[in-house]
Amino acid sequence: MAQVIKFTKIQELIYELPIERVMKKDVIKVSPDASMKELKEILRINRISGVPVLEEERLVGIISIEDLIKALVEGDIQAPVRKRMTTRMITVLENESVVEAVKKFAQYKVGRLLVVNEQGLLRGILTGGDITRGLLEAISLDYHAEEISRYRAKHIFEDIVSDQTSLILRYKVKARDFKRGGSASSKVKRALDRLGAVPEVIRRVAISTYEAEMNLIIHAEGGGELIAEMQPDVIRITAIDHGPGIPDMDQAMSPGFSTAPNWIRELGFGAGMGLTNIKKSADSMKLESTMGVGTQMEIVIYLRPEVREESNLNHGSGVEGSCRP
Amino acid sequence: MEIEIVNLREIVGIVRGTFLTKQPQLDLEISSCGASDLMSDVLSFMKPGSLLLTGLVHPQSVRTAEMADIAAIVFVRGKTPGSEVIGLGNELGIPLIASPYGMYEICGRLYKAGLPPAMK
Amino acid sequence: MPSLKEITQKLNLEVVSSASLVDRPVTGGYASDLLSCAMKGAQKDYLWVTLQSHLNVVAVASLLNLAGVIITEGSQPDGETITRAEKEGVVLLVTPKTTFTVVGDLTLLGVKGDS
Amino acid sequence: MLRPFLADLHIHTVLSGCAEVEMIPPLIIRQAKRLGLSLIGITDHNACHDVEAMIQASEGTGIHVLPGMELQSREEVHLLCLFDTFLQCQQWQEEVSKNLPPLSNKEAFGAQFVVNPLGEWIRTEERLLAMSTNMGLEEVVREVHSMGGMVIPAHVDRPSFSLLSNLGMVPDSLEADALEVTPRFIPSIGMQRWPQLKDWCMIVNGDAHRLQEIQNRTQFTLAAAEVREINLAFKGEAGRKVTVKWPVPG
Repeated sequence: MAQVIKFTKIQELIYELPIERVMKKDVIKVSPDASMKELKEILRINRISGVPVLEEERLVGIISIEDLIKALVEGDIQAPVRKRMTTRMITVLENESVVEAVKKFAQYKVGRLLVVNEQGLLRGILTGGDITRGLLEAISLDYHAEEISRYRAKHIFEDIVSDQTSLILRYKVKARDFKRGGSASSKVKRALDRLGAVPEVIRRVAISTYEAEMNLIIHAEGGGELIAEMQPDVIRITAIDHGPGIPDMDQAMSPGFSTAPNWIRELGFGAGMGLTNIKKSADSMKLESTMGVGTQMEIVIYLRPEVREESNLNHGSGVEGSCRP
Repeated sequence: MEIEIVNLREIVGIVRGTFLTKQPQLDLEISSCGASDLMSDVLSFMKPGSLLLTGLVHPQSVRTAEMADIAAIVFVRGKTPGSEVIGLGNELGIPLIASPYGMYEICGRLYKAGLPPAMK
Repeated sequence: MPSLKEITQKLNLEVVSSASLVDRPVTGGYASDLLSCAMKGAQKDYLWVTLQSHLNVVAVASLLNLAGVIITEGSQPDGETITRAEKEGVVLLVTPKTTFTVVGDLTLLGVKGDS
Repeated sequence: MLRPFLADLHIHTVLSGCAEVEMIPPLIIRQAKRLGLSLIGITDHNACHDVEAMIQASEGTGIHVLPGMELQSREEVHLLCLFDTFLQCQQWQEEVSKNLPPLSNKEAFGAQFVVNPLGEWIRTEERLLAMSTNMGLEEVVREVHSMGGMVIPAHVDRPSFSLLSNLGMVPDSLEADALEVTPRFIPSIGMQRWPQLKDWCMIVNGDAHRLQEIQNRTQFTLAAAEVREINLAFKGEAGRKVTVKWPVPG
């Protein structure tokens, strides 16, 4: 089975989480007019190794225990913080994603970053530990969200009693209607979201439905029909058209092959990746075509990801043997 | 630097050590020295007849010394071997010495005394 | 005592991480291959001589704010270790010589241990 | 009745500073299920504060959790200590905590989290756990045995924190119950390098610090998931046995 392109949960979170979700908000700060001696007390009492320097609300510098030690050595302990602070500050924006902070940590090799808003006002402070802690909290929240939505989806199907419940959505797709291209699949996507499917599964359904829909628009002379049948565990998408049909099935399935005319390609469609993308996203795909009659494609995606991922586990290859080889 | 042969008596003096094992052969000549806490390393690189400086107090240090034909062992500061280790030293005839200095200091002192490294 | 830069040159050590930070003072030396011993024995601005080259060496050096770590017997830290050392500003130095020889040379240069 | 237990007895949680944040009870259990495991050992560095949460998370899943820890001995050797009950493990924890140097973590070795069965944060452990305890190798084996547990020296083929690297060889006097090797260990090469290993039953665990690293290479045939039964399997007695899926060279 083709490998599904997939981010790990952590990578996804690093890109998704804004810095303000993980930063420390109550920041201890110092005025530039405070003396180094006063700074020493602030650091000692709060057991911290550095603080930002704020004049009124404005961020003017940062001062650390190293600066304090230098002042001590030089006997300059009565000097104002303003004189000994560092004005080169490494900042990140509060609404940037955590990945930006990770990059800056790597680039500047600093222990903490100052978090500011668009106006340059200090909003918080961020350490590597804050990121780890934030990710941990987010990952468990995400896990909960996932559990709750699964419960919700199940619940809907349980309320409606039948031997086999399924929800069927039908869409008519017009040939060459590029303006409305993708509207059927976006409706399928929204429905799945309502039913509480897992985001990763929704993405895969959306990609394959979109490609199937575009195939109808590009190739089916008289348009076609897109049918999404949802059951508690599985979604089945069927795309049916009435011609012309696919002349060479193997060729159609190979990546990059396209029969789309040039004017369609110029619109950015028909790059020959449609069927390949569907194959990548779906758990199974069946394509039947008879020249002059039409084409029917059936895509199956399981709504519980573990059903699929089991076959992707790549462990335990080797030879079975004794523990005393 | 001139390479010197140092005997066990002199070594004990240099590291201000005390013998843990009985009846040491004081004029035993030591031609080289190595310092390591990982016995896999001792087994793979140390020359026969050399002195081992280590912080690993375990009967395995003595066993390794036997395997690698190590002449004697100096245990560094704070690493006092138990009776089992000392018993094994006596049994295998490998002199064991305890020094009040850390590994760094002992290396420095013996190196200054002209003992060459024990790399194979 | 000589600076880390001087030591690096005189002992012909290969700098594998944080090369820009070698201009720092060294106040003493410590030798052990056991990380837990180094945690107890090595101090800020000390130079640590060891055969170990794995990731936790960087954690110890960073925690204690050591001047640097000399990895002996040609043992090479892996990419992950070097990346982490760069990030934490830890100077890793590599030499084919044994711990015994390196400490001997450091002693002759005037880098003292705790006695 | 004897039945097979696919196992990984060396899994870290977020209590280990070096573990990824994904190592929380529900995700570990989910991954173990996917791999077909029915027996897992939870072994954080010198501590078992997340074991109870793991046991609770495993309830009703058909996965049995062995309480334990990865102890670091005075010789800086890692040893898996595994028990039948959480109570035994806690008793051992008391002994270990007394012998752990009182250093604070300051997150240089990574943050250490105590979590609940859902993986939610309860507290951050401030004491540095991944350090040598003041306990000798043999002492650990003796004490754990006397408390009804078992001891398996971890990743003996690794170049650091291992029996073969720190002690050069397996001491004759060592009364460990089996040895653990890494998933990279290839018998034909390893046995040549350390011929002594032929006297030992060896198992493969993942030493997993992330979900992807959990292994399903070791299978026990046991009447029940108990220390006593596992020990019989190590010896190959009474029909109990261990089979390992070894990697092939190349």
